[in-house]
Amino acid sequence: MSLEMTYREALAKSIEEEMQKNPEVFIMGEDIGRYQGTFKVTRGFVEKFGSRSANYNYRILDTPITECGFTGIGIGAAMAGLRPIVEFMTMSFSILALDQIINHAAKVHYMTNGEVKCPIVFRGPGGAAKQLSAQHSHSMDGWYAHVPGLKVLCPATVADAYGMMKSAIADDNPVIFYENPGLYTVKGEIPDDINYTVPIGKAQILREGKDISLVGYSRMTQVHLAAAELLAKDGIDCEVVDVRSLLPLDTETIYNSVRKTHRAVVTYEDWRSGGFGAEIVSRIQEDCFDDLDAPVVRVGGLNVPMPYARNLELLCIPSEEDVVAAVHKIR
Amino acid sequence: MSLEMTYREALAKSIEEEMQKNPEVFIMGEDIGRYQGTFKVTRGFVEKFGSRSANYNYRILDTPITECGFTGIGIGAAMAGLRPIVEFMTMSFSILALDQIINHAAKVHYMTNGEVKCPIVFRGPGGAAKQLSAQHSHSMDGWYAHVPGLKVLCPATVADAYGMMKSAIADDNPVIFYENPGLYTVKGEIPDDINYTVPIGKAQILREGKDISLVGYSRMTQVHLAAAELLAKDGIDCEVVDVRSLLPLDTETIYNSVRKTHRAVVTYEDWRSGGFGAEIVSRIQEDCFDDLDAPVVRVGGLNVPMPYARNLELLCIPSEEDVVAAVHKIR
Amino acid sequence: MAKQAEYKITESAAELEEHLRDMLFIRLFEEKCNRVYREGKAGGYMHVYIGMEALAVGWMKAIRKGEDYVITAYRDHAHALLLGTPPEAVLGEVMGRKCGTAGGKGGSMHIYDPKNGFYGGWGIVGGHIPLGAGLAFAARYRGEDKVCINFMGDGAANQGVVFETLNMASLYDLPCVFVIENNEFAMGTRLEYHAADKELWKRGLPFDIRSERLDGMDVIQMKRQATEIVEWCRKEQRPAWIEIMTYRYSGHGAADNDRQLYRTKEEEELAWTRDPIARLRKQMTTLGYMTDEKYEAIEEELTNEVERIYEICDASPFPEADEVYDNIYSDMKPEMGH
Amino acid sequence: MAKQAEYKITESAAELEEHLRDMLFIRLFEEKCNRVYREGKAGGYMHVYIGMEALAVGWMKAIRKGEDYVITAYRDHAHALLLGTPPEAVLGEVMGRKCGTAGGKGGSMHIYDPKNGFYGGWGIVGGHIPLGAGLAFAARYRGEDKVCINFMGDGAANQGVVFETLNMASLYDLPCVFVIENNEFAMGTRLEYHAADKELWKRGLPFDIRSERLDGMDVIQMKRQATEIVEWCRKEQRPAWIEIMTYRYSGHGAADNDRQLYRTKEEEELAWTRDPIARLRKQMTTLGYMTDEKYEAIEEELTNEVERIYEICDASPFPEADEVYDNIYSDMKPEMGH
Ligand SMILES: Cc1ncc(C[n+]2csc(CCOP(=O)(O)OP(=O)(O)O)c2C)c(N)n1
Ligand SMILES: Cc1ncc(C[n+]2csc(CCOP(=O)(O)OP(=O)(O)O)c2C)c(N)n1
Ligand SMILES: [Mg+2]
Ligand SMILES: [Mg+2]
Repeated sequence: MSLEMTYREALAKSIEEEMQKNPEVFIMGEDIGRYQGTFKVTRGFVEKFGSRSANYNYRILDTPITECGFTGIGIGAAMAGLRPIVEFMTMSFSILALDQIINHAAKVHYMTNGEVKCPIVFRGPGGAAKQLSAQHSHSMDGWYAHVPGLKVLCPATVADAYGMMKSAIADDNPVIFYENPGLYTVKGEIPDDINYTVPIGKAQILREGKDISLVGYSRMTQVHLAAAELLAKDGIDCEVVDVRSLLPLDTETIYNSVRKTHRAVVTYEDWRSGGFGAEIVSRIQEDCFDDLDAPVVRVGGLNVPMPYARNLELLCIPSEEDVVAAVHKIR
Repeated sequence: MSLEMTYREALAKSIEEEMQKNPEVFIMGEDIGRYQGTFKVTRGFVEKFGSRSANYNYRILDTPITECGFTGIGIGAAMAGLRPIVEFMTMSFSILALDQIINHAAKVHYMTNGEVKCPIVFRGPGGAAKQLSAQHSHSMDGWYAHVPGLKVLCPATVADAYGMMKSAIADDNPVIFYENPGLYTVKGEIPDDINYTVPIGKAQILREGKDISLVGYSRMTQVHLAAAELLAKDGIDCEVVDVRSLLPLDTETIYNSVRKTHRAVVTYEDWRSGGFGAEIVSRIQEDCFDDLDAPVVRVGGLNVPMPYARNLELLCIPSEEDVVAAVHKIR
Repeated sequence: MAKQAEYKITESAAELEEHLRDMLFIRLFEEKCNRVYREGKAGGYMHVYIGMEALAVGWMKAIRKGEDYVITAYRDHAHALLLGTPPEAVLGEVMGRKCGTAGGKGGSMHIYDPKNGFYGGWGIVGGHIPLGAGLAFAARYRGEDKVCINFMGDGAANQGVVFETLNMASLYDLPCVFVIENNEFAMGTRLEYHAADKELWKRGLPFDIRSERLDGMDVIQMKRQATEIVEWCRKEQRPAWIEIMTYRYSGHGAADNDRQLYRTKEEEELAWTRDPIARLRKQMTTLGYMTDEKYEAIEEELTNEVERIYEICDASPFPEADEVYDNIYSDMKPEMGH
Repeated sequence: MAKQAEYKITESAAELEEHLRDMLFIRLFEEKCNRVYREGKAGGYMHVYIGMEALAVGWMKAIRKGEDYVITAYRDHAHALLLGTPPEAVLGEVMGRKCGTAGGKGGSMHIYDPKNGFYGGWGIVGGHIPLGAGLAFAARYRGEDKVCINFMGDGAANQGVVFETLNMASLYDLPCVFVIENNEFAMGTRLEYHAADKELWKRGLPFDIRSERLDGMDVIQMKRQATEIVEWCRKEQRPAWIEIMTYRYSGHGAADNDRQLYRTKEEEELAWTRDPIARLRKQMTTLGYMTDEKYEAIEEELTNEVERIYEICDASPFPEADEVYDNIYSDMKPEMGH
């Protein structure tokens, strides 16, 4: 049995179910309560989980615009064993909370030599939405995936949004849960099983192919699927590797694909230079050197602050055509 | 004519000379005045540039411990045309100011379509010093080098510390000037020329060799020089490429070396996974694929929060031996 | 709420008419922006100033235009217009066109006009506050006679960097006026839910900073009080922290189309009784400076003016593809390509 | 400076002796740490509590040990010792040994002992303040009867996140006592050069938080006042913001060996007249609870105790190489190797 819904709905359902199951799970963030969330993931939550006189009941905690402070409060609560979900209105704003995330959440387990756990999920839309311009369009996935102590999840499908959120909430470590705003309205199916989880650290093959591996995550996986369709018309049979989890990174699945196809394109929305795709490329070329018939080619976002005008914005974000062009470079 | 001095002294001399030349250059940071700076780069500055009654004269500005705020004040001053040098007591603390640096300094020129310049230098020790443990040992070079709008300089030699600081202060864009604490006591020579500059965006070959290219920056270049000595005894002739500037990145010099040696090791102190070395590797393998006789091998810091105990700390930081081992993997 | 003061109007009819025209122009301009957005000719996040006009008009008349520094967040059209930025450059930017202040690359949230003293136009809530102090620092450093007016919202007044900046503005004696545009809401969050004490003006006190709360719905008083504070700041070379009570009649941004989530229709109606434009119109009418006919004529004139501006913008092209790499650096381009 | 209060001592001789022993033990322990550092057996940044003993002793006696939460920055040895962390685990950590609280991986700045309610031990100035509020939040969320004592330095009290946290602590009614250990210096920066108004206690007022300044050089008063505040906080479920005036006799950290850069010898000598240990000793002597012989005997006993602890630590091995990957995650290791 399965249910059809959007990525947004799958997230909401997953979070709500986990909150129903476990009273120690709660969600906090700016305008997530009365206002229902800027991207409306928490629509209806206040009605379901009750409210407190002045502020909402703590299970749905509206916060002031103080990312650093409320993130720290979430982390402290997690150190005491609660399981907070911290929503960033956009991941761009998590920059203000970076010190809390990478210096406190990610390190407390190490610095206490394992005595304090920090089971917390940081989630929100990351990357470009539509014309939000230079300060609101950051991809933060690569930065987070660089930090030992964090886990970083970037689901591309509706089922994964549902199942990986459950895994993230169940995890005893800080998890970055990355939702590209372009995915919220994507439709798909989820299993009708409130205990459904997707294991953290496993990539998946979303389309098998023999000619080239398209390696990506989050919305770029959807772009890869579309590019694969286009390329199929040219007779190029693409294998679409959905990385899903950047940290830990399932290199085995990636390598197995490359060992089969001997060619790879790695795509990410973040600025091309220094983005996490570079890490994936480095590992492939280091560990699969003799399997490669061509260099691994990257497709990344243009190295520019995101411009406002829609025509320029579209230029900046990797598209199917960019992927097709990259494939043609090496095939 | 040349003068011998330490890296620290070369920095101090460079900054002082530029402050003497141009009254619009000033320096700000925590404890840089009366206390002379934690790493003593600004020793004696207060005496030279005078003092104000309560706080120091604005040319030497002691700030409260509010990295985000004082960095923003520096950026605002730069927007008005002053040329601030912002010292971070360690680059680790610049994490608290990241929003100011990457969202404000790095973008104002773009968002104003060129009308506002932001001539500012952010400097300080980055990477591990000695047993400063998990929260004080961050390498931030890769994160900054990922951000369009910034320039990122990582001088490895005394002459470069001197000349690149002058270039950084003269630059009309925000510049990250990265000083590894392990370099401060390194000795070397600088030209006796107060107008000496080192162009931004040019790598250099510090040792010519034909067998393998050792590509690195900052203190890792010194590690490469030492490793090259060791390897010479084994009959392996290393070329040491000192990248110096991560953004802009002089790929030509790197590629030319790799095209000659056909092999490369890329070393950086930052956490190996997702560090900037991955970008260098990705570019080499993409653009020099046919020149490579072996995969490009990386040597990076261990992917762990920096431990306190000295024996563990030393394990984490790439050493000559690690570089030698990496070379032996592919040679 | 600051209670409405009794006072004698000494301003000339011409001056009052200018206030009225400025406010009305902003109102009409912003209404047009909302329409343009609904028609899909603007995108992203766009925030209008409807209801708050008296505030910006009062302050912008209190400063030395083109000399003093002004900086604000993303709700920035009014400040630019009042400082003398050509309206077609503002609307052009909102529409992402070449004729915009940033050639279409900035958008509504990022309007700048440094030649007229306007330093933006910033999207990170609270992020520009230290920048404004930095502008004031530069003035002080150089011994110039400039002040900086540093606007922020009530929600922004919670951000930590604001307090850090207050401390340093006081320590370094910066000529900076921090102006809180307290419109009672931070997006969908009412003041009392985001601020532990609703009297935000008190937050300057522990930093030994002149701190006040004023009414921002009365343009005459606003201008008088702003003038006094700006000149005090210029003379004393000290910061001030001023909370101004106002209200935003529209949604938070053009994308906020369910205001009932966080406030009632009744509340909005009540707030409309404080409309700064209606208030000045009434004051002028009482004094015999304004008639209905005259008001309607002005309104028509300005409406036509806004339409004319819109036509200019709509005829302006979008930026060219290769401009995407321009002006990231002053002297080079970044690594290009995907 | 809070002036020294007159009061009648009602505490028993035994209780006072315990205060004295606690303070003296910290003093001797910290002096040993300084020697250990100078001998190269500890490294990095290490900060001792000499001069501030009455503060931590007073507060740690005011709480329910093992139930209430305690959190502080890097100047953390005293808090741990008073909460019941074995001294050899504290010194062992300072020396980077296996017997340390974090097996040598944390160091002096990162002492933790959650079983005794101690949550660190943090190196980013101001960074732990919201964490402490989060611990209090958890207590409140679960309806537990716990409070959190959230210590910070005077320099830390400028960090923006502290103000953000105060606002939320008040908004959410968190049982959290913020305690400023105002030792008059942030590293080499004197209070008046880093704080626009030296009365830091005022900073809680605009958030509708109980705010006070107290003397931290008098252990008897400190304990009484702390007890009252902690119980108020527990009962009212409201935060408090308490500034405690103290002084650090030593350098900022063991690496700070030129205090003359920022203060005079005379100033230090004057401060020594306020020494909390000498003060209590005098009070006890006046009451007939203490003699010189007895004091010296206690001192010798504790000195020997510290030496014994040191021997244990010095015999403890450094952590093993493969431990470097342990406990980064609760359930996996990171990508390994260089
Ligand atoms: C750091 C940050 N967090 C969140 C946002 C999203 N956001 C934009 S405006 C806004 C509300 C700000 O309210 P206020 O400061 O009162 O200004 P107003 O919009 O009322 O003028 C929010 C939450 C942002 N832009 N930046
Ligand atoms: C964010 C950050 N900035 C700077 C430092 C360096 N630093 C460590 S302690 C310190 C002084 C703190 O003074 P205070 O808060 O008064 O505490 P005290 O040391 O006096 O106990 C500084 C500047 C740091 N650790 N973290
Ligand atoms: Mg508001
Ligand atoms: Mg202090």
